[in-house]
Amino acid sequence: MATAIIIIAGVGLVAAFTLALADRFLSVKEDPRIGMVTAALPGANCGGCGFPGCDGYARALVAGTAPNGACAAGGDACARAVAKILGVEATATERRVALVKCCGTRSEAIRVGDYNGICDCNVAAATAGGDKGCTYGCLGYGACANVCPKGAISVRDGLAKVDKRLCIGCGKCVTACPKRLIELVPASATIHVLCNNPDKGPNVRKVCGVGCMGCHLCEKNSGGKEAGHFTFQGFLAKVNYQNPPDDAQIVAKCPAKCMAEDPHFETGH
Amino acid sequence: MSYYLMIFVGAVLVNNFVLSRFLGCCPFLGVSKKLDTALGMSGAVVFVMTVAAAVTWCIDRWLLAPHGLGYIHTLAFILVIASLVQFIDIAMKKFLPPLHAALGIFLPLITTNCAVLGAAEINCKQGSGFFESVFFSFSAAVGFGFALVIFSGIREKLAHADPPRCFRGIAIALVTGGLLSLAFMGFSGLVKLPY
Amino acid sequence: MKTVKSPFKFKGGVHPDYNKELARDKAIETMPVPAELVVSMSQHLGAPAKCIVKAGDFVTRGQVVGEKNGFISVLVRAPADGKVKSVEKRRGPAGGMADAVVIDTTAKPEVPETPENPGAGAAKGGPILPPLDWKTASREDLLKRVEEAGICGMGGAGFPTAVKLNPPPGKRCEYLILNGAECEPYLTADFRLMLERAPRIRLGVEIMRKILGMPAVRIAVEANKPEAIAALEKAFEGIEGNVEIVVLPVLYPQGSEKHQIYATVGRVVPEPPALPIDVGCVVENVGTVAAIADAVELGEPLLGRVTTVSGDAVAEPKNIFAPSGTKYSDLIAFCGGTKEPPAKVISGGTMMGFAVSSTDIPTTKTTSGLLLLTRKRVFQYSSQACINCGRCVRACPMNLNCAEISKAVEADDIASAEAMHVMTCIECGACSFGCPAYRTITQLCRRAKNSIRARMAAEKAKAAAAAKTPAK
Amino acid sequence: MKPKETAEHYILSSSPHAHAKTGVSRIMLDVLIALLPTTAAGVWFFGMRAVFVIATCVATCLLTEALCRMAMRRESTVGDLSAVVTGLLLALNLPSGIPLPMAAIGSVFAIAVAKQVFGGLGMNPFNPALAARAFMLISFTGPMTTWLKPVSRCCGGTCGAAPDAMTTATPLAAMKTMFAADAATGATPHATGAIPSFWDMLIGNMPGCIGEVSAIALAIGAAYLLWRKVITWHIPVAFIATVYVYSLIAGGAPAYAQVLTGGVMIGACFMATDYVTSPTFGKGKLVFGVGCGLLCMLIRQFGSYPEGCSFAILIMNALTPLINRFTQPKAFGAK
Repeated sequence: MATAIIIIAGVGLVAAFTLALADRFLSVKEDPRIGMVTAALPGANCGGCGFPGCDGYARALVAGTAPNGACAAGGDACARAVAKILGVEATATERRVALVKCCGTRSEAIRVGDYNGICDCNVAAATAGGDKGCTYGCLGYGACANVCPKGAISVRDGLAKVDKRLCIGCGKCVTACPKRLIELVPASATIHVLCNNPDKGPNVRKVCGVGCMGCHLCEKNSGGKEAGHFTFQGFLAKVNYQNPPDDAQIVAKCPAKCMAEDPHFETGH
Repeated sequence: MSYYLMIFVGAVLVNNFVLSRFLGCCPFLGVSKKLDTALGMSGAVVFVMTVAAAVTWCIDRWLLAPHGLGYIHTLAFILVIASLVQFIDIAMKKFLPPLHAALGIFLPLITTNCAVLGAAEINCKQGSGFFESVFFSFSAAVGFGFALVIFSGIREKLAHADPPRCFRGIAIALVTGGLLSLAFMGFSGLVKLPY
Repeated sequence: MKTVKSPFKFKGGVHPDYNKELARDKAIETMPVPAELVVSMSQHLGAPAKCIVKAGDFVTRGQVVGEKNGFISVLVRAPADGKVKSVEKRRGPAGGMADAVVIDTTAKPEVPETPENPGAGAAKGGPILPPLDWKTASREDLLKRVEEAGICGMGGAGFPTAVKLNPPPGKRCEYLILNGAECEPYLTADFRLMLERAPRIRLGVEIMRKILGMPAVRIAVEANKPEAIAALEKAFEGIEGNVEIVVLPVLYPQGSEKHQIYATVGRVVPEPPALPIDVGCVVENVGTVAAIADAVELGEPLLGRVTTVSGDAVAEPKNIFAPSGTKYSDLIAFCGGTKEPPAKVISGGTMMGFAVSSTDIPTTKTTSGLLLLTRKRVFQYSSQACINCGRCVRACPMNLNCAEISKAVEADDIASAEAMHVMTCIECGACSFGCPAYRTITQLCRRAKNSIRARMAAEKAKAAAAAKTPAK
Repeated sequence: MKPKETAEHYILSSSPHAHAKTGVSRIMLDVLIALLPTTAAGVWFFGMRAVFVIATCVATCLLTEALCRMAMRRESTVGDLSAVVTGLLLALNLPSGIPLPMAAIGSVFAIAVAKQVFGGLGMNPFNPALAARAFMLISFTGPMTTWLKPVSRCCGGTCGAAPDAMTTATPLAAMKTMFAADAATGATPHATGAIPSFWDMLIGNMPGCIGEVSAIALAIGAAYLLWRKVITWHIPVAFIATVYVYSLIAGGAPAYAQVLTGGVMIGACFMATDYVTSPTFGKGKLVFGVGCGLLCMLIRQFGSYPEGCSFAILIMNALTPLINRFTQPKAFGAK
């Protein structure tokens, strides 16, 4: 019995000693801050910062080649934590979420054909421009939902919808959309124009029942041009997110019904 | 020569460590998603198992057996293998950085690979000689790698499959592993050896 | 000059129903100018032309309405006299939106020709560009004429011909290959052209040879067009130099540039971004060659082309010479309308053409055909699982592992699709054609290519931005 | 509200717009047609008993397929006939004396465990019929290796007659011992009666599984599949040639006997050529065929099972993804 204990203990000691020596003399130096920063990041590996995963961003942060605050998922808290580790000032970031700027559901937007192919917006868009009459509108084949690392986008009634609570603002959907109709907007903004068609009113009406006609009523109702809540591109109203409107009345007064108050969709996760 | 060939065939095909002895299932399921990682893991296992067999043989023969302590060899082997893997990890990082980059992430996983311990145990039980032990462990590791590589090929294919929701992931991998084991039963009796 | 059988056979290929008998015996008819023309600025590959007219302007036949906008670009001329109704974004056959000049050809000029509005007067008759004598004209003059005439490849892709005929320094054209394969089902436009205008093609070949520095010429024609081969043999009789008519076996996609090069001279074009000129070859469609002859000898720029209107829904299939910008509905009306309601309208052939959502779309310089198919000719794609039968990989002329690529793309694994060389896919459709599971293999390849291209463009933009802002 | 549509409303799809119009069900139908001769031969030699086994397997497979798809809430795939093919192939690989409940259990295993849990046709890494056979061989070793003698036709046996209840050893078991006893006895194996005559082996008058006995019927089926371009020559030729060459080298029973007995013919022509579980490319198919042949003969010579054909194919099924990976041809123009 005693021999057994002695031998096991001896083997253990020798092993421990060897490992300790190895750690002391053979170890390879690595900046300890990399591990600390990685721990401070959310660990979603969404790639929204442009680096391969959180570890990659952490290495770049420590190396000083990346700006702090690029992590939309972690938000302010994360940026502050990272700044504390790195000893630099944090730049404030407002949480941003994706917004699909189209409200042409199956019952409102005109379909010009029967699409028969793979469920992917990019391919559908390359097939005669897609089956939607409006060439600017959401095709509803979920290219954005496919790339969303958080599963925050789902397609309902032929339209992609974003779950605001799940969205981390990584912006992958923005580049995935062949129609470029997804925009990152401040999470605090509540009033949005859900149309992306800059054509003249009659042309928009031809293809969609809820398209923006550029009537400027929203601008008038929100205090006129001076108030600066809206900008216009062609015949399309755009919310100025630097100075977003907050009067819900203008949504109700929109004759085209292309505006909405907080259209973000909640999947009930 | 033919004796060693028999050991090899026995350990790789007939009594495959994973598919027949069901040892080392954790890395078998864990590191088989991609062929590249499976190859890396196989390389690491072959390396560690061969070295571990040599070390444990020495411990058993010269430290435990003389004192009649055969009954604690499991305890001793776990200790030795765990430290050995750690040591190899550190040493490899220092002296062979490219090899460490390729195998490094798998080394900590091997610490708890029961296949390493299993090989040592079997050697111990068989009371085989040094070279025999080392060669058997090497063969067993090759068998482990063989199964792992085959399995990773199938799993790469399964990654594009569309099983029912409840079978996704590990569940379908286990079913596949079971079927693979079923297929390997065809080799039974191919070599008539205790191994 | 001699006629030879194709010495090289590429791997793969399929045999679709050709259905060429519908229109192969119909002589080319010239269509009267329709009341409205929609002249797209994007009729070619590369940057769309820059529109230089505005609504209300009067244009004359041959007047430049769109200027070349970049190196890989082609100018656009008005195909007929008329008044510009509007300049607006119009959907093209592939679905992309491009500026288009809508011309009302019934409007007579109201304003006299002024220095501010040149060419506002009615067509003066006579040639649009001064005719050139190709024998005495310099190479540069001929090249300039090809550019001025707005000629692009008329086989389908629409690559600017002037760019193709002017190889970059250090690269020499050893073979000029004329693509008369017309392997697409239904289409007979090139066949009729070879049959009826073979002497034009010979003239075009002589001009192109001069531009390219006297390369050897190979005229590739599929074996199912014996009349065309006979016509070409007659027209090319007595031509000096190394000229051969290569009779290709009937196999789709024999008309693919890379495969034609292989079938005629046995050279293999490497992976993209390599071009045929990298192996010393220039491939031009027979229609393009005839257009070059017209542009040089007659001073007639490329204003229209032969389009096959066919399919089982068309009352009378025809080969029509129509001005570029003719709406599909006008073409169909010229063919006597439809006898059955079409379920699918295709711009181009059935293997590589584009399904369109409306007949309001205009023809372009590359519209080789317009097919109207009834429901019984249309099949539905499905998302059934691949059964790994290997028909697609056997059919793939590029030797790709289509089955695995399609599965990878379905699982959003674009990286492994890229590793399987999906970028070399020529989208010929041979894989989808034979797939017993009716899978959308070609679409999936296209999807992978699109996202790889998008990623490459993003990387390039990133690199450019990084190069601009010096590292701190 | 009904979706709004324009007056002009066409089908929009990406090219190509033409199709060869050969569907999966047509291919499966071709396989069934090709299996007809050997099915008929099996019924001829093993009587009504064979009909019951075949009916049980096919019906159970179809039912399991339908139920699985229902449970998975996916569209039914009964119509693609793949379940019928699996059921028939499994039945043809069973001895005629197998108790019907066992045949049913095997069929459920084939469809549910070896196919549908992976997501259905096209996803399964192992041939369902073979996986089920291997499963049954291990689970019901006794009934699976009890062979009934074929009904003696020359004695006026009718189709309804019960098969000869006498159990017997297959030629395979006899041949296994011949590897060892090679050349020791001077007598030819036919003369000693250990294995049937060449003619009997060719037409199938010997004990064995229902569908594997008649080499001629199988060859007719394979020729049909080749003519219909359903299969390519690579796997059958490589498989059979390997078995033949191996047995020439290894000695023992005559090489043609190794080819004509057991599951080699049905395995090479119908089981190994299963699209889903065999390599895609010609070169890979050759490797696959040679591997099947080698493993089959290794198990026949050294293994504890008399027949290694199904195990050999199963193991090669497992290797198929790797074979595919390493036999991928070079893209046209790729370096």
